[in-house]
Amino acid sequence: MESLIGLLVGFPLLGAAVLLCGGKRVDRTGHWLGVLLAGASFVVGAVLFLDMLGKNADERALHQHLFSWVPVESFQADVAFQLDQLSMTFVLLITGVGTLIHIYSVGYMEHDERRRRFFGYLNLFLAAMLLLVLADNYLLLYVGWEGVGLASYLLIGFWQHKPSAAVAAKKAFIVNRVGDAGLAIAIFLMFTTFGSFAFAPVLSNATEAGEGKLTAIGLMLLLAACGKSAQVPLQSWLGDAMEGPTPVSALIHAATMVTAGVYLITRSGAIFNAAPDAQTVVVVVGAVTLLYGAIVGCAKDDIKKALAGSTMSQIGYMVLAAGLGPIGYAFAIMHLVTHGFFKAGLFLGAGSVMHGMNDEVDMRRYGGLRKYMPVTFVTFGLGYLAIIGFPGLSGFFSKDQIIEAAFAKGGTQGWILGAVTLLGAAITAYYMTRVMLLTFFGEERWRQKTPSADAPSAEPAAEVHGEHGGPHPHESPRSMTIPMIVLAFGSVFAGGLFKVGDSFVHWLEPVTQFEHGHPPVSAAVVTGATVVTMLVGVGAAWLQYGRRPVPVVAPRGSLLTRAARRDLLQDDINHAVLVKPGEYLTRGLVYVDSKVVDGLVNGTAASFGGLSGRTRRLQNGFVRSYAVSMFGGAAVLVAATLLMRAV
Amino acid sequence: MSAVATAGTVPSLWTLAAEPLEAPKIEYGQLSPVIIVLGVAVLGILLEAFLPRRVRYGAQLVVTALGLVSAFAAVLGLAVTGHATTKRAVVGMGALAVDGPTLFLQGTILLVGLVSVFVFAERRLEPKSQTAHVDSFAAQPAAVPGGEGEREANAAGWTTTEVYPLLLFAVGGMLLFPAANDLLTLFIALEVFSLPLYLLCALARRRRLLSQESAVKYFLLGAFSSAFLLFGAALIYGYAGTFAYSGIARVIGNADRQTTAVLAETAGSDALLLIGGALVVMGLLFKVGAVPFHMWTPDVYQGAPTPVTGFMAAATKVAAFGALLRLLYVALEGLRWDWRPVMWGVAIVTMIAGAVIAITQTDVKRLLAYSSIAHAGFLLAGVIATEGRGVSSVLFYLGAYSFVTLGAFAVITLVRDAGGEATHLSKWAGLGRRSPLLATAFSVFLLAFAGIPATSGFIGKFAVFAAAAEGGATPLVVVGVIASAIAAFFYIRVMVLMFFSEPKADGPTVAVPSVWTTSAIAIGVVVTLVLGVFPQYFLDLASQAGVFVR
Amino acid sequence: MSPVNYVYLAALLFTIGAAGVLIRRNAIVVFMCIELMLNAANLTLIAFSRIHGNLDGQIMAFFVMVVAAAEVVVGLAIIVMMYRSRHSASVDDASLMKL
Amino acid sequence: MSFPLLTATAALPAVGAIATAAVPAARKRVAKWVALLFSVATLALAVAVLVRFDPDGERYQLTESHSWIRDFGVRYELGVDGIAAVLIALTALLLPFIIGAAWHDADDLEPTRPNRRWRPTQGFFAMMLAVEAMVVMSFAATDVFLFYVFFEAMLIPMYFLIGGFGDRAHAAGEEEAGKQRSYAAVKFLLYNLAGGLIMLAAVIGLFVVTSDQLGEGTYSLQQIVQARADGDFQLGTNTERLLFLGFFFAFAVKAPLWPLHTWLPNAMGESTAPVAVLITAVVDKVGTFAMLRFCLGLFPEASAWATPVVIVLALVSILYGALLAVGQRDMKRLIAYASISHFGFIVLGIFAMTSQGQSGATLYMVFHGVSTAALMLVAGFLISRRGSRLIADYGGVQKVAPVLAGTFLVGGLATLSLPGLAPFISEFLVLVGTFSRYPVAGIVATAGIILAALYVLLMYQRTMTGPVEKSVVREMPDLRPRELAVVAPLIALLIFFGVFPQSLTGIVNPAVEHTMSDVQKKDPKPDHPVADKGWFDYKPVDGHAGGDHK
Repeated sequence: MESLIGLLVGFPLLGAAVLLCGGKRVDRTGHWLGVLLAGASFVVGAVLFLDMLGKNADERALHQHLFSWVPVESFQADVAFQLDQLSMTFVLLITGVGTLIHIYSVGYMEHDERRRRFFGYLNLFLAAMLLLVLADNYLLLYVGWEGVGLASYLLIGFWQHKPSAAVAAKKAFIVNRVGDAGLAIAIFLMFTTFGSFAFAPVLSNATEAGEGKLTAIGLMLLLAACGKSAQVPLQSWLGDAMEGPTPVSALIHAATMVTAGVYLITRSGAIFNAAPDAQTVVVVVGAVTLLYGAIVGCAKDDIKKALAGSTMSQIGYMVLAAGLGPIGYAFAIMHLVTHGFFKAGLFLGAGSVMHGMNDEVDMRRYGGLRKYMPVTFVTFGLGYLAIIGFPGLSGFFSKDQIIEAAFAKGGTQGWILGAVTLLGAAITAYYMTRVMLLTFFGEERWRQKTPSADAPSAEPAAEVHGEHGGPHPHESPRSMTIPMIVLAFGSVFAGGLFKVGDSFVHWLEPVTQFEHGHPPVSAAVVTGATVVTMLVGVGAAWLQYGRRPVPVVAPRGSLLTRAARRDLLQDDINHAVLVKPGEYLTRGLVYVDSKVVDGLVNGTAASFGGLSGRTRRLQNGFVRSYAVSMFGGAAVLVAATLLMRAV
Repeated sequence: MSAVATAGTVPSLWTLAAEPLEAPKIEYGQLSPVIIVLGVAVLGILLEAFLPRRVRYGAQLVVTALGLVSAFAAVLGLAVTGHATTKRAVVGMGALAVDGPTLFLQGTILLVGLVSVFVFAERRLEPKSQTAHVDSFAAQPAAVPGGEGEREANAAGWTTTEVYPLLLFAVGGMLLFPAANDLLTLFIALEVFSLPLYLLCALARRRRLLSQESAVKYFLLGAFSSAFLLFGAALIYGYAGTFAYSGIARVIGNADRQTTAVLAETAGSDALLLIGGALVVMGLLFKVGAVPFHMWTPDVYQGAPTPVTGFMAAATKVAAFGALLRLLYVALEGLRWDWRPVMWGVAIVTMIAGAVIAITQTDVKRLLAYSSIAHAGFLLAGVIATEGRGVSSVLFYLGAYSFVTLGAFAVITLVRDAGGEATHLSKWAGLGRRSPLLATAFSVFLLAFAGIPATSGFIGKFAVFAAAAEGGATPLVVVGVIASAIAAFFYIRVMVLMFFSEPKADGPTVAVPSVWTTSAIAIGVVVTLVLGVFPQYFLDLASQAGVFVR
Repeated sequence: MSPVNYVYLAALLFTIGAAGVLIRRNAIVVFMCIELMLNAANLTLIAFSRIHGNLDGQIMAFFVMVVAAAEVVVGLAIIVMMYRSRHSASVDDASLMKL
Repeated sequence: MSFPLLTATAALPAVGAIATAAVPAARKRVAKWVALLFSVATLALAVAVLVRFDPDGERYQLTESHSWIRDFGVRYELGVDGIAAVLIALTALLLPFIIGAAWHDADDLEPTRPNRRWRPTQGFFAMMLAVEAMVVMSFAATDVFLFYVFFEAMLIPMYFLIGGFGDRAHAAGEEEAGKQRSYAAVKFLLYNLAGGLIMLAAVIGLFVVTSDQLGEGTYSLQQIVQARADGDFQLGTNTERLLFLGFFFAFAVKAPLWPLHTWLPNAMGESTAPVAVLITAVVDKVGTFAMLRFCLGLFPEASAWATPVVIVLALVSILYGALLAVGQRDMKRLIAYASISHFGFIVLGIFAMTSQGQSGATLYMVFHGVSTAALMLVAGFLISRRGSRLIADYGGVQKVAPVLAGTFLVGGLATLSLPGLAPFISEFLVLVGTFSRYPVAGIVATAGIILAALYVLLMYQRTMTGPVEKSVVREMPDLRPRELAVVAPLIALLIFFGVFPQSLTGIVNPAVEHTMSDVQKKDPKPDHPVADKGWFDYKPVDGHAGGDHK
């Protein structure tokens, strides 16, 4: 069985290699090859899963050592895989959702002349992501970690001819690099502390190291997680990443890659458990991001950016849960999985809407689409209900557990966290209802002619089609709707399935450990409060957008709204704090380099030149002055000789 | 006189006759190189007097070359028979020393002279006059520049074939110079090689005013410096009572205190010795072109006919350093602690000044003049080092340097425009594109000057600096290295001009030389590279030759 | 009179000669000053020869005279040549080459 | 006496240089093929060196030893340890690609028009091979003097390669370009020459101290190290430090280390891309290599003494180079500053004095060579299409030349050390090695990887993405087969070594252990080692060929 693990990574990697190096020869069949290999990987994953189910809980972990990778004295890095329950969960999520999105992309990217390349990048992503979750040591994880970053970079910037896409891609990579640096430093710390950075030895001996060291490692890991999972303060790239094709947003920036941070924290649970200070910081980051993303999501008119805010917020939930320690790890992962289903479904739905609306993304120009896109409406609606935590759907179960765990943290902290998560749930309900209403209900605003400027990020294609007048909404082709339907099933049932008999928690327990949290109030009260806050959010949104006509051009809005539209000024802050000073520094250094450092060198040369120019004037051509020099020289020579003797 | 004492009578012709006069013993064998060269020089004068004008060139060339070759053969013979090592001796009644340094330097000088003859003999460069090919020397030196006489002489295709005997006389003097073992011979040898050089400087065919000016300057300053040298010699004589190096060394070493009361009295005053020594050394420093006695160098190098400049730059330096070494190590060894610090100062100033002033030069010949000053500084660093390694390093350096110099000046003779040689640097722009071979050859010489590995210059510099460092003169080495770095700048500048600048439309042409200059340049390149890559044999030679007879 | 005084005189003569070289412009005069320096050296030699009681110095003096004569031959030739080209015997006029 | 493989490896390109230069001027194609053939044959020999090298054998293998210049204690001593063997292989590996990429760089200008301008194609390729020969010799020499000779001599052909052959077109006009180019060449040469001359002083100093202490001067690295181990050879603290500084200065110029780096952007910016690769990927490696072999090997205590300062300089280089790369508008200068940053990493790894740091630094030399070659050569192809080096003159290239853009991206990603590509391995090792001894330095250096992402992606974004200009479409054919043939193998290598660096670490590690024992340093121990704790499949430290664990 172990030998199959390699295939998990191998299939998509092969696909990427063939598609990217194959050239025009594979243009015609390339996308199906991509789908096939993603599917093959899923099948392998499923086989391994079934095999794993057949074993005892303690014997489920598989390990495969391929070869020694970088051996330098005590630094021993191996290429080795570890497939335990946690990895398995991710493998199924990644390959499953990944395959669906591959299928979806066949239709979505049909008219793109670079479709082959797109599938190559998607396969590359799958390979890297699988490597990330299968690695048995932090260095190999790092490879996957940056590999998914690369795939994300390539896919965000897939439409490179758009400067905004290229800039967004670069931004994503660089912000992620900050996180990566954190991961690198964490690995250095592990190496100097334990002499190893493989999961097993480090995690099983974590408690031996001092708390200071562990806190440092934990914080560095958190930094890495912040970068990859778009948590405050490294959140700024995710919104811009929506420049990528929608399937990418669904797969990478909603379902899988962005949750890698949660994986990292959960995987490193042993370290965080022994470093309470680091845990506190994790919780704070999660809580802040939760609210941050939610607030941003409320203000965006771009459907994908609204969903991106939502993603950020939901990952905030997961990070928060992971920061709670053993009482939260399992729920973090559970929410991660359910979120993977419903958020991917939502994004695919959004993509379907855009597909039918000439790539229009401004929700204020949608409205009343439910008639035109019934399948999309239904699947999107189920995803919507799941995310707001409508009782019975998967989001309800997973989110409720996190809120309970937050209360169970205990003390003031517990109350604050509980309040924050509840508030988040309310806001989630609000903005998702807003999206739903703006898109599928109300009047058909896309029929209105608007003299005002185009929506901020209309894609070029829209202009081309736009010449024929307004859009003609229509349902998407089968290849796109089927994945949406499948994901909708996941959104509806996954949570319940996991909840039944706490099966998911028990499944993960051998890896993450589990403690039952005890909230200060009974679980039923918490659940009730959750439902109530959710309903409040929905109601508020209905009052604002359901009852009244929605203006096509966004009103100016309050200060908070305007700030939220600008992502709560994240870019302005980054610009003022980092980019501008950086630019000045760079410009200054360029000046210093040419004028001071090089100037010193050139100045030395020039000063010799000047000295030379002055000295050579002594050579004035007159014999008599030459004779004077000789006479003087003789005198000096004599005097010096005598003086030497005198001294 | 013992005869007087025994006979007790007034000496008369008879008594002198009765006592057979002991003829001075002259070791003709050991002196043969000098004798051959001077003899051939005299022969050359005779040829000049009796041969018709049109055959003089050929005859002179053959005779001169033969003379130099046979003198070199004589040197070789002496060296092979052990006169450089086991049989080193003081000959000619103490006037000359035939030992390692002498033979090594004599051999070098003779080879330099021979190669110089090749360059002298070049007749392809100047436009052909009506009747004959002409060389770089004035048709009629006595004629007023631009006057009727010059025009006629030019038209007649005359040349100054006297340059060959003059060259030989100079070579003869130079052979004596490093061998001189007393101050008298030193002075005479100095004059013997200087006077012909003064004349040679004045003999350029083109730019005669400059040529004459250079002769005047060289002559006046040369005579001025030899007056100092002579006065210094007189003072040393006053101190020691003898001109012989060995005698001086003995007096300095207090060995002769008891000989005469007078001597004891004068020898008690070291001032005479110190002043005299300083003045003699100054006279030699003038010849090697050390700062501040260097000022003649650029002007004379620039004004003199380029073949002469090449000869002078190479051979004078060899001869003068030889003389300086012998003086310092044989005669003034006892004053080592007095002259060393002073020489330190001179060496440092010379290295730095030569390198720095050269940076802004715009004339190739002046540039090389300053470069030669800087090299004099490097050589002085070797002089200051101990005997043995120091001396042999200087010997090697001189051998290496002289061929580089000869080659470089030979190249300069080839770059010409309507006005003769185009020595202004701006005219060398793009030479590498027009004539890559020539530019490459010149680059080899420049790189050797700069001391880049794989050239003789590097090995020489290394030898000298290593000797200096071993002798405890580390600061000198550091200064030398810095000066080398500065000096590299202007060598590179010339290379940049040649290879990377666009050729000027009215730029000079590279004359196609005859086999003479070609072979001179080729010899220069070959020697430079061979000494750079396989130096061991020559280093062995130099180190065997590094011991003076006392 | 002590022969040492001749040495002082010679030093004086030498200095006068050197000063002449430095000061005078006419090439002939400059040359004569150099001759004066040579003669000062001669005087020194002879004085020391007397002091030491050997003949070396005197012999040297003879050589110096010969050399001086040779120098005159060469020197005058050069100076006359210069004079004919420039119609001036001033050494300051011979300053085409500089820097 | 076995076959002198190292001499052959160095001599073959030298012979190739002569053969290439000897091809008649009109047969340019022949000359190119000759050069390529020789470079490929050299690669075969270099592979033979790698194959013959036994990682677990003696420290120096394939040794050759002959007397060369006895007077200076100089021997022709060659030998490779793992580090040198790998670097020789790198040199030999890159040359065919460099030659292939430079195929048309030295063709005649405007060959069809009447004002055709001849260029010395033969010379261009001959000099490349000459550089290769000298670099191989520098890596193979275990005699300090021998090393120095080639270290210095390689400047000359490099100088002509930089100054003589620029990009075909230049925005600032041809004359201005020529000026810039010769400025760059002169700067390169003077900088390096100055460094080399200062090293010369130290080389001389080494001779003096060895002859003082060992009775006979020697430059043999093995002999000196052995003598020190036996206690026969001990340097005074100050002497050792001064000598170290002399050596280090030259290497720091060559490497180049801040603040001695300013020649590199000029040199790389003005020369053609293949020559720029030759500079940064091949020639500069000699500097860092020499730090490892000579600075640490000869002067361990002084190296330890200087470590804090060197580490700071390396850190400054990393950040400063990266920041300046961000600020560049010219893509070749950008790559040059990126290289400065990378050289900072290499020096950091060397002076961290840990196994990981030094192995990492060695691998870094190799991988940086390959990655920069890939990036720079593609940049060169790009520039050759448009005739501009300015980033702002491009845009949207990705659309019309996807393969070019793709290879450019891979080169860029290698430059920013993306995991999976070779440079990641080395950079990570350097950082880990540094961190384990100097945590703060490790963290500061890690900031460099963020900046690397910034400058690489910024350049990619500005040149390759965005809307397509009409003029770009016309001028931008995608990579031609020759160009692809040059780049593709490099990319394959980057991927291969990213996955199987073990193929090199096995060779390099033992050599690093020797160096570590030279400097008498041991890796810092982890605070809570888990090595002996055991877990179900944790491997003990010693083995590096682990099997399949269940």
